[in-house]
Amino acid sequence: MNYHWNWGIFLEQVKAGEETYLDWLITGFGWTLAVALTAWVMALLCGGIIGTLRTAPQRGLAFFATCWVELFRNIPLLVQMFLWFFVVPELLPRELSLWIKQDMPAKEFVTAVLCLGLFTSARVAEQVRAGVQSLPNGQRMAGLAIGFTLPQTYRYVILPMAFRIIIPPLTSEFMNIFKNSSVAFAIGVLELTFQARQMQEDSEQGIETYLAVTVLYFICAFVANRGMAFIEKRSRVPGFIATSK
Amino acid sequence: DTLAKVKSSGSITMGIRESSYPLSYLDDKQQPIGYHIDICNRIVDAVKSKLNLKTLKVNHQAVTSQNRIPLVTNGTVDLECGSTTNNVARQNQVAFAPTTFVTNVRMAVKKASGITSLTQLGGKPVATTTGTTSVQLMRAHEKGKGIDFKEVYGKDHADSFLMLETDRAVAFVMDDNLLAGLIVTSKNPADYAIVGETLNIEPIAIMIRKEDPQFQGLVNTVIRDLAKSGEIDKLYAKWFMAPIPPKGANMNFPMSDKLKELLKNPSDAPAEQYNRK
Amino acid sequence: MSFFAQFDLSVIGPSLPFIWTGLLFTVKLTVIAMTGGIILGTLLALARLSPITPLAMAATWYVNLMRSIPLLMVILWFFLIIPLLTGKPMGAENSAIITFTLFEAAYYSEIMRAGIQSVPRGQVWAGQAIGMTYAQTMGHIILPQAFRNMLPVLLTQTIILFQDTSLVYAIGAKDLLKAAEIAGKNYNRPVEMYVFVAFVYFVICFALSRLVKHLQSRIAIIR
Amino acid sequence: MIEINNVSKWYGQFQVLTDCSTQITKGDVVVVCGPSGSGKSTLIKCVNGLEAFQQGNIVVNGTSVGDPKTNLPKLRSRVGMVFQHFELFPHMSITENLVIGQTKVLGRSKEEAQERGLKLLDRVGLKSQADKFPGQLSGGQQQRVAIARALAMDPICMLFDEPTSALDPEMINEVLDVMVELANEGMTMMVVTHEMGFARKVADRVIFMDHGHIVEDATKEEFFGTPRSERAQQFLSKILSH
Amino acid sequence: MIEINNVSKWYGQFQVLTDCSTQITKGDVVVVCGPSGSGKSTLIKCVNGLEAFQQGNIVVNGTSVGDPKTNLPKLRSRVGMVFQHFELFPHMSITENLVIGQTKVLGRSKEEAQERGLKLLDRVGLKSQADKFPGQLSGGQQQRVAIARALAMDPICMLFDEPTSALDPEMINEVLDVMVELANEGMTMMVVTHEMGFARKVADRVIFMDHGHIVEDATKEEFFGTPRSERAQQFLSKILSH
Ligand SMILES: Nc1ncnc2c1ncn2[C@@H]1O[C@H](COP(=O)(O)OP(=O)(O)OP(=O)(O)O)[C@@H](O)[C@H]1O
Ligand SMILES: Nc1ncnc2c1ncn2[C@@H]1O[C@H](COP(=O)(O)OP(=O)(O)OP(=O)(O)O)[C@@H](O)[C@H]1O
Ligand SMILES: [Mg+2]
Ligand SMILES: [Mg+2]
Repeated sequence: MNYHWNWGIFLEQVKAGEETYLDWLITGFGWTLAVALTAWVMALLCGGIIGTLRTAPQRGLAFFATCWVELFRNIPLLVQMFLWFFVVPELLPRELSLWIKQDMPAKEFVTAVLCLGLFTSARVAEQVRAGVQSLPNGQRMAGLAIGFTLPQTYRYVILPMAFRIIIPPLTSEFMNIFKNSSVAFAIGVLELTFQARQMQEDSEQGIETYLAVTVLYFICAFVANRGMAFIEKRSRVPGFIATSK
Repeated sequence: DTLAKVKSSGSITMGIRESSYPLSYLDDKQQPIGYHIDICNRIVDAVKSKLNLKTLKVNHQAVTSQNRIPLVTNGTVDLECGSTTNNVARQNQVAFAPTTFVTNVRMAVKKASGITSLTQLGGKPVATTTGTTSVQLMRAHEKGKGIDFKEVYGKDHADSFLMLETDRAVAFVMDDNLLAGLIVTSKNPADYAIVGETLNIEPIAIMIRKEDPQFQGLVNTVIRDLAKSGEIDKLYAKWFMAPIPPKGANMNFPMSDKLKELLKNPSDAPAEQYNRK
Repeated sequence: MSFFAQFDLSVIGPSLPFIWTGLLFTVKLTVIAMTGGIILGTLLALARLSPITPLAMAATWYVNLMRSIPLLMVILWFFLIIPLLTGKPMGAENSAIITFTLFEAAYYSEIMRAGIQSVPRGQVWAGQAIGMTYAQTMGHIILPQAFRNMLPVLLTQTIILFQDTSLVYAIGAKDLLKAAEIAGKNYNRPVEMYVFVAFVYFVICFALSRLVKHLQSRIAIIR
Repeated sequence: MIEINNVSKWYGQFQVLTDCSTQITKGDVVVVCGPSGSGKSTLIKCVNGLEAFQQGNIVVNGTSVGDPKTNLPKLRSRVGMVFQHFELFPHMSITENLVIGQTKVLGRSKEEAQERGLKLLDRVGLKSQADKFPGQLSGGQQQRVAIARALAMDPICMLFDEPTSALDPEMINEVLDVMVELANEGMTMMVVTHEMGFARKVADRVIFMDHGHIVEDATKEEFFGTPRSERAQQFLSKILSH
Repeated sequence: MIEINNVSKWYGQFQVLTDCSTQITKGDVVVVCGPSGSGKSTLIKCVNGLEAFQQGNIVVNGTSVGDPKTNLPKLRSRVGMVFQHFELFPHMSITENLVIGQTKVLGRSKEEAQERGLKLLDRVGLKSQADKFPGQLSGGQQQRVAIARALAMDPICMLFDEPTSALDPEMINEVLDVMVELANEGMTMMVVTHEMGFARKVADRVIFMDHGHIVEDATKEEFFGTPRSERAQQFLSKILSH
């Protein structure tokens, strides 16, 4: 219809500054990668531990892990982001709270990573648990029977297989974390969605902006997918046929 | 064109903002109300009589600052009654009714901080809302040159104000009418003040599709008549100088000289013309 | 601390009707998108598993594409671009319903595909061996089992869908979160509203996830 | 009744069946044995078209299985098949398992199908279990239900693919007993099994397969007396010792 | 070597083991048999503490298994165990499977462990498979590796839980042969199995279990000669016919 197309917009200068819109998008892409990847590392670590604890024989630990999962997966990410940013610091002692709010380096980034990491950790934990439980009980028995302690059994026998089994769902989660990182704009991280809003506001070329951003997100998800496929291939156990035929 | 479309469909779609206090927002019953909504209703009435329609169905489509322009261009929204700044870039995509409100970009601070000017903000966190260009305006202002602002972004005005409230920022740079609205509804209105240099003057106007002379003409006439008859002053007083829903707060925001002057001779000149140095 | 001393819950009361309609829309959107998504997703899964290569390829592409783009972008695209192409504007709510159905179908299809594959191959043979056609075998033997095997996962995905509906704020449809946010803004009480809405989401999602657990033990096929 | 003529089959590059030929006349009981992976299951599944084959032809009761024009579902409904892992439909009760094929495929009324199902259930000694679900029965019981399900379709012949090899040793006999009875009643049967006791008791012929070839196809007496191939001798010795 | 005194065990309300007692002296080979679900696996898992029991006590080589102060991992490292489904670690090569317990539990050096592992692999006839992964071996081969893995820990006794019941008939013997050899060398063994041929060949005693009770505990001659309980007679007849 009567939309005014302008594909050259990316190379134009922003209204009040030296840089071009392309520079904005590149900065945004950088922050998106930083948030997503850092949060992913955190999610894997926490999720691995919490998921393992959910299968632990100690009731107390398992209960703690269950609470963790239920808390972080039952509230929308956007709302959690807000709670971490605005509500949690107010619960802390005044000095610490002020430090976090004013002087902590990269405070939006840290909050976003913390929030996204914990949110994703709950999902990763569920998958780790499913992976552990999908292994025949005999594997645990066999580990214990040759004299491993329970932690050793997890370390050498159960987790290496569990993680291999859950690579496909982990792949989805890894792709998701790039997409979910877009919520970080809500607390002012200068990531891709943030820059897109900024650019569309500044340039009034919304469709070009969103198209570019969509393509960038697609690239993230695609690369994440290929990367995980590579890992899956590398870690494939010869002769082992996954549960599904 | 719009009038033909309205005639054939028997309905017109108004774009509304849900929290552009007090220009366009929702009351407790989710009905859009506000200064611009009232003006738009007049326009709708005029459309109705012009087209000789007995009934005209009015749809309300909530819009955001991201989607309002695409929604107007793609035909979803016929009449955007929000709080859109009229500027040159936007005029590439859409057309504007004559300016009905003028806002000044200034900053809100906590009185206790003692801040009164841009020059005191060096090294301090300054809140602004994502998608707005306040920071660029600060940098561009002569007093802002060379000062190192640490900008922090809220995703909307309520969030940005919350940053000021929770001491994440010492100042919040925004349209003064919005600041005034946020302050009167805050928990301790007396704690805050709007201070400092005017960074930009922005004409706010109702938005319509481009290259639609008939509809544009009708809209222009309605607003000119409102201005001439002085009715627009009554509308202004109703929303800016008296208690308004939902909480009955009074903005106490007198009409600026700029707007008074402008209403004498309504025009759709973009922001750039007001801020020429 | 003064922050919470001033916690002003009185704003929640007058906003409740508002939030309630938001919740209703969220639920409506979730239910429609779930139903449509599962039906369409099952068809997609069958297409992906079918021996007709072009059909399988098309389904695979669709699923992978949908899963690679942030939902937020898909919502915007459907809302902004489609009217631009067709020339016919679409309301925010209809647009949300269509988008979510088409988007979630990609996710549900992956679940149903896993479900179909989780049924032992022998079940297909057994169905065919008593003379059932392909359609009969699918309809009476495989899909009922796949569906039951995957019911917990389907419901978990629905909980995610329920939370994801909050993204319709981007096109101005009023769901639970958006309604609470508007109320919060009009009263300038965002913190109270966010805490309240977090609580509402938690209660609903937690209750649903308990239900999933319960169903899992009730409906599971005895093997 | 069943004619298998020069059947060959490949999975991609890998040849599973090479030029297999044999014939089973009405009323015959033929036991197929051979080492794991030799193609026994594949061959038997070719007979009712559950697996496609690339060369040769199979004719069951005058109908060519490989012919694209053949109505395979119809053919299969007349050929009973029993699987190693029973493959009862776990989401249906025992009765429903017996009824569904009769109503959906043969078009019998529900009452008729139920009556016939219960009769067969009684015959395999499981009348009391009619309302249970497969998962609630022992392996031996499930397999007997599976046989009843196949019989409910009034098959003209029966195929068995290692019907006892997933069973606890104690339960093998309850299934073999049903099969022996069936054989004695004159049912045409093709049975893949390692139970040589069963073969000795009721088989008319024994087929020995290895690497996709039919290596030996002999009467029971010949086979257990003087198997010709070395591979078959070796196999028998392994199976029968201990 | 192994003393089981009045052991009882419950899963919730359900009693799996009732007052089980027996003793195995050094060098003895004891075969445990009985119908499915009778508690054989549970009993043998109690011996090295893989299952906890609520009453009675078990003493292995002077150490009480049920005592909370007992270092169970240490005890288990001296008791070899072989499972029905092999339970090799699928993500490790055969060599790694043999090495990991020796290095991580016994603290041997990698070279020493590898040498010992290869020696045992040779002994079970699989030296050439050292670098493959479990999934690439046949069932019989996997089970032989599992035996080698247990032996690598220099166990003082070995527990077997139906080591041949998941195997193709052809492969049963290759595993039993290894076990017979082990028995002949004087290893103390407790073996749950239905292979009566094996029992006849090497068992010193046979224990028959039913419904969680030890119904029969007799020398091989007594057991096969005149089993006292009716249940055991019935069981034997079922297993041995056909
Ligand atoms: N879908 C398939 N794709 C590729 N190869 C297959 C497939 N199904 C079976 N095979 C291979 O075909 C060969 C014959 O398989 P088949 O199941 O007929 O053997 P079998 O004689 O029944 O053995 P068993 O006693 O183990 O059941 C085997 O080597 C097997 O690995
Ligand atoms: N984790 C468990 N929870 C509840 N009941 C169990 C559990 N494990 C086993 N049982 C029950 O305990 C009983 C004995 O089981 P066990 O595995 O020891 O039998 P078994 O003699 O080894 O049988 P099989 O020959 O089938 O291996 C069975 O009835 C079984 O159902
Ligand atoms: Mg087979
Ligand atoms: Mg057992």
